[in-house]
Amino acid sequence: MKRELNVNHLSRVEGHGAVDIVFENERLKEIRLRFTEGPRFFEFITRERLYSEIPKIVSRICGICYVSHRLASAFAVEDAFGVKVPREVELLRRLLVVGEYLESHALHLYFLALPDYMGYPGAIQMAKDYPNVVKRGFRIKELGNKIMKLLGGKTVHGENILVGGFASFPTEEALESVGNELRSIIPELEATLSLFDSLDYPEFTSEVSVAVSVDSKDVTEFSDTVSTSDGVRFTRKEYELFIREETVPYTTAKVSRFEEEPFLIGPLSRVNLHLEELHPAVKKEISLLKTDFPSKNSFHSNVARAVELLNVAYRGVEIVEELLNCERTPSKISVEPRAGTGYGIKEAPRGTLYHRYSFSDDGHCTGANIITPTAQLQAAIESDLRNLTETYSSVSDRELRKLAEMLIRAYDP
Amino acid sequence: MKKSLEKLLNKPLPVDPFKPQRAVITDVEELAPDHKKFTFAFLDESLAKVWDYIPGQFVMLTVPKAGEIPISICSSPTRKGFFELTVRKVGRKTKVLHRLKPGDVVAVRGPYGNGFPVGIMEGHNVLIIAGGLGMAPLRSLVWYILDRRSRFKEVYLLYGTRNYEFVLYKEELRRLKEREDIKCLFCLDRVETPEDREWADIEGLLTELIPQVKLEPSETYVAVCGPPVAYKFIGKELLKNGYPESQIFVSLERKMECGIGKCGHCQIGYKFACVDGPIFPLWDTKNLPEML
Amino acid sequence: MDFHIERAKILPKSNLWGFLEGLKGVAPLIAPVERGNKTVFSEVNDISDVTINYTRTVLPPKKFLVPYRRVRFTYSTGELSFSSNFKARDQIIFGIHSCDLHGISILDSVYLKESPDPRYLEVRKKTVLIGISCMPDDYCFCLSTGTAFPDGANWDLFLTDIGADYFVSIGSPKGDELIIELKELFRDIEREDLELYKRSTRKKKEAFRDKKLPDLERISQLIELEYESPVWDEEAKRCLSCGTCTNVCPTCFCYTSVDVPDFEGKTVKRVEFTTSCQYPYYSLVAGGHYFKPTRTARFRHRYYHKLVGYPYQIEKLGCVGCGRCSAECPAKISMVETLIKLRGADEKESGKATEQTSAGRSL
Amino acid sequence: MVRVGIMGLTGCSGCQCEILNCEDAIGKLIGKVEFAYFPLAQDVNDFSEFDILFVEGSVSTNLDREKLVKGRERTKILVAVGTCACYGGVQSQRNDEISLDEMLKAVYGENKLDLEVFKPMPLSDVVDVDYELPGCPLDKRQFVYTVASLLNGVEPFFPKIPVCHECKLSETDCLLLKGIPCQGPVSFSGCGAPCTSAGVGCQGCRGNCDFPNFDEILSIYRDIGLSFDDSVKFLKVFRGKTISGLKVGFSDEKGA
Repeated sequence: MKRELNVNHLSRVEGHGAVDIVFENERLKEIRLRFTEGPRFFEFITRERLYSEIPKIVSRICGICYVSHRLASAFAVEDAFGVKVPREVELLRRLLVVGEYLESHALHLYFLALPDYMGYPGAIQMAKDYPNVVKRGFRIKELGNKIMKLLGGKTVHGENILVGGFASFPTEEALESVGNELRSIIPELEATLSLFDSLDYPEFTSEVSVAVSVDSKDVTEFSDTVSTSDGVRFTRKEYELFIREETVPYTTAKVSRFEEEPFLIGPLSRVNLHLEELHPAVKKEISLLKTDFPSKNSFHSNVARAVELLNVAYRGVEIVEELLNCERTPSKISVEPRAGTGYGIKEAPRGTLYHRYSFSDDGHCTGANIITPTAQLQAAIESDLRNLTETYSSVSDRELRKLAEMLIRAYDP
Repeated sequence: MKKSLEKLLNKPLPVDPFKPQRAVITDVEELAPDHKKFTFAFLDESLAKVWDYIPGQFVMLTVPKAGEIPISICSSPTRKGFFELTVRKVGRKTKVLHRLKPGDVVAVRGPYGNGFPVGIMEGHNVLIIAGGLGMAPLRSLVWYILDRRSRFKEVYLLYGTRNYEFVLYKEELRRLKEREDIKCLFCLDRVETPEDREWADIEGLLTELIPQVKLEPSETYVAVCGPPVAYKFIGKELLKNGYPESQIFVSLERKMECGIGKCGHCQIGYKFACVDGPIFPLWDTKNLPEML
Repeated sequence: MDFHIERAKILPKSNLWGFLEGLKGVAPLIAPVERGNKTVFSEVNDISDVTINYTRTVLPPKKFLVPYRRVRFTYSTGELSFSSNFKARDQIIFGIHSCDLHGISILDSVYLKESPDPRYLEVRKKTVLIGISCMPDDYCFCLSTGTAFPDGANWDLFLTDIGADYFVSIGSPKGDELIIELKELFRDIEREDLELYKRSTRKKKEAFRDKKLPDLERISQLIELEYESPVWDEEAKRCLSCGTCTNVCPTCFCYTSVDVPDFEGKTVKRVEFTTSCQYPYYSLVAGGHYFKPTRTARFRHRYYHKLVGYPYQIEKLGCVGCGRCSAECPAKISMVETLIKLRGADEKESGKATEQTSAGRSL
Repeated sequence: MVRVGIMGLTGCSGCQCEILNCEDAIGKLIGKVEFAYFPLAQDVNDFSEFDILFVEGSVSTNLDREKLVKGRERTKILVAVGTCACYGGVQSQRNDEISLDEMLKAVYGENKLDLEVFKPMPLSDVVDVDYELPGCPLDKRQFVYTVASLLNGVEPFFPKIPVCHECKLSETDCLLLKGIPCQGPVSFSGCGAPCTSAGVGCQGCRGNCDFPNFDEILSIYRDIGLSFDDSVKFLKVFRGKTISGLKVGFSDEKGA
């Protein structure tokens, strides 16, 4: 006998997703995580476009993590043309990432994830009973937005982030004010961390064994290499050799595997891999948590996100300090196109992001490949869902459906 | 020059010309599809007693929440205590106005514009030519003249519109047609239904009615209001029939936003429709190329 | 010495900063400051930001008299009671060039002559205008428009650069009071100063000698008669209808007003925002008819209004020759070029005369 | 209570995020309106009936189309938010250049999808749209103003004036005069010109202003060294189908 459990419209996730859990004779037969988002052909529409247009176009892949797409594509173009940006540009890009994480993680934690654990359909409803909690979420988000607006030009899809740097730099006063606001938001982030640490997460152990992340001590730093929890290291040029993509008919996202296996990326993966490299103040906070890191419980992604929030704020303060003492450079260095291929990797809030572009000698794009975190997570989430269904085989369909949703949300696909 | 500037700056703060007065809707009448006539009374009774205007002038009507619109007054200043506006539902603000009911309060500034030169018209024949919604401001003139009938000589009213359904002020005009002291000639673009046949003197355009008017052109003032496209033809026909162009007055519709020559939207050539108009002698159309 | 002039004083250049500091003590000070490669009028906290030798600001000082977006009224939807919580503040605008002073005098006529706008009047009464002399660049044509020198009395003080000093003309009692307040910074005029002052007028006029200037004699009639000229189409073809020319113009005043209700539906703001005759919607009436349907019609309208409309309405040209519209036009359309083209072959001939006639008018 | 829905089709969710950034407005709206449907923010959603439905994203699959048609049937007012919903979005910039099959092949190879896929199109290609709030993302203030107006039974007013208006009034240097490609003169304002004030040319993300003069802007681009092809591609990024077939000599009769 065949039985199907479906969640046709996953809510409180960005984009459109659906899950089918298929049982046959009471045995789990198949799990399908479907992204039903219409295809947007980014690898195709970037073709024949001038290199300077690429970051702008691919920014539109995601409205929440646009900074990551813009930076990853800028890295790729700069790689192809052999451009090295000055320290000041790099620092501003890192500060931009601070803003992106504050916005994205706060949005996810307070508005998408938290209502599950507090028993509300959404944050709007939750605001009636817990106005201060929701306000705190808004406040963190607001600071993230402010940084992105200041450096990127707009809160969403800021056009100031270009190949070779920025069209213009912020003033020193503006940077100072960002530094002060970052300092003053730290108590709020500590409160966030203890709130998310205190929630009751379902018992769960993921069987996804490999964690992958860009080789840098934290998300605000950029790197050319990737490392995995089983000790493999590879460069951004080799990304497509290690992370293999395939198309499956039931989803518009492509499914990626590492050595034929699902793998974990994202906040939990990053915190697990780089626990020792966190800011000392954050490390101290972690030691006080009831959640133990490294953790194999995928629901702990939420705690990891809160850890990262606090960490980026501390890093942000450092970055601002360095920026204020940094040698003044032109905001954008000139870029000379040449034929070739470039690669860019970056830790987006949801996980590792990869862009590759090839160019003709006059700087027109001749080919592109973009591997998004969502695509790479698909196999891991499916594996976790299978695992979850088996762990919670005795609960009602309704509860199982709810647990599945919460699990998927923890990944913030 | 020096003196005049000093004078400008030394003026005391004037009564705010932008500040409207409240008025209540006392009656709403549906005249034709999308055409309604609203009757208003100022809430300030002392104002209601003294508020005066000239036929052809307009007011700036604040439709609450939607904004201000310029509307020609269609009642006659000879009748005090109320005023009427006929409005076609055509834009975002008039849509909201059409939802209002008796008892609702609006705000009004004005009257603005020059109005028809009724003083000069006195002692002469008057030929009134109305097309479509142009009947609204001219209704004001018609009643002004009829209420002071002895000051004017012969009066003609020519009125043309699409078909009977779109005729405004049906009953009123029917009664006018029976009067001896005004000659009414009506035309319709299309005569199809029995009502159309009963109403129309001819099937056709206003220009075809003009030759039927038995007035001495040099002794006649003409007031025209209708869709701008019609002016060219009506003007030509009037001139052909011998009416002097300095005695033909047309009323022009523009996008008035302030009513007092400050916002610029209603410029016609070098003139402002709101302060120099909206009534212009046909002679001006020669000098204001964008007039028609 | 019996030489004595009360209507003017001398401000040694070394005292200028003291003067600015003094002004700032009297009321909020607005002055030209550098921003990027441009100069803008801005409220100054630190007088060392003030720039004295600038050619033109992006926007004229008009923005401190008529803000580009302003709330005319707020009204309640229930009672329909209209209230304005607008309060004009005292302000001193320093460093206005002659063309812009003339621009303000034109705005004065527009706003105050008939149906005076009480809000403008209030602002204007509380504003002190201090002008400063300048030298022209390639876009300036104030000599043609007769606005190269500060005539009229809509300003309070005017500083003319005469070398080591500023020759400070006093235009109003308010200006006089400022001088008395800061009298230790000034000295009396001597005969030589007056000579230098007169020379400065000549110097500015000489600076125009090699520049292209339009002849504006009988310009109203010319524009009316050339209504059908192909020049309009030629120029308008390049026009982007972007509205820059009117937005930077010191005499443009058109606005649109919109009622903006709040969420509760309890109060409504009547917001006025600056607009431009170059935008198609400007002449669009409900029902969908454009009164200026073509780019040519809109383009020509600006010239028509400036050079025919203003003279009809306020007996002054609506152009003060500041050159902003040409300097800022993304399509590099030049008012001077258009006018020269319109005058056509006759231009060469009458161009010669320009110098004499304008000179006659300006002195 | 006024029933409001916020729905996303094929897009990046950026506009919905921007709506979530309107903290003040959402605070004020709670109690005035019921967010009956807002899957991005809540998991209890009712799609049965709306007074106002905001739709983000382009129509790219049969699921999008079905959802949109149903939404249209069930709402009094339908508002398209964002450039994808208004014009088709960045994903539609090459609609006129190439067939759907080629696009699918380029991205998915020979593999077939379960979904029926079309070339991305704006909502107005499928249903009647009452109001359009373009922008990538939409502008928060315009969203708030639109909601406030509609709640009061008044239509919002958006004259299609060019971005230069807001840019010049904020005293920003004209980028075209500095030789930086900018679409300000041909693009619909309302954003507050954040890009030009940061020194980046306007990218035209809000689509066309009234009667844009493409001939002249192309000739300016040529003067600053952009090839005709690159210029056209630059203009096409956000304009979707509203610009397809752009060639020299293209100009609107009325605005010409």
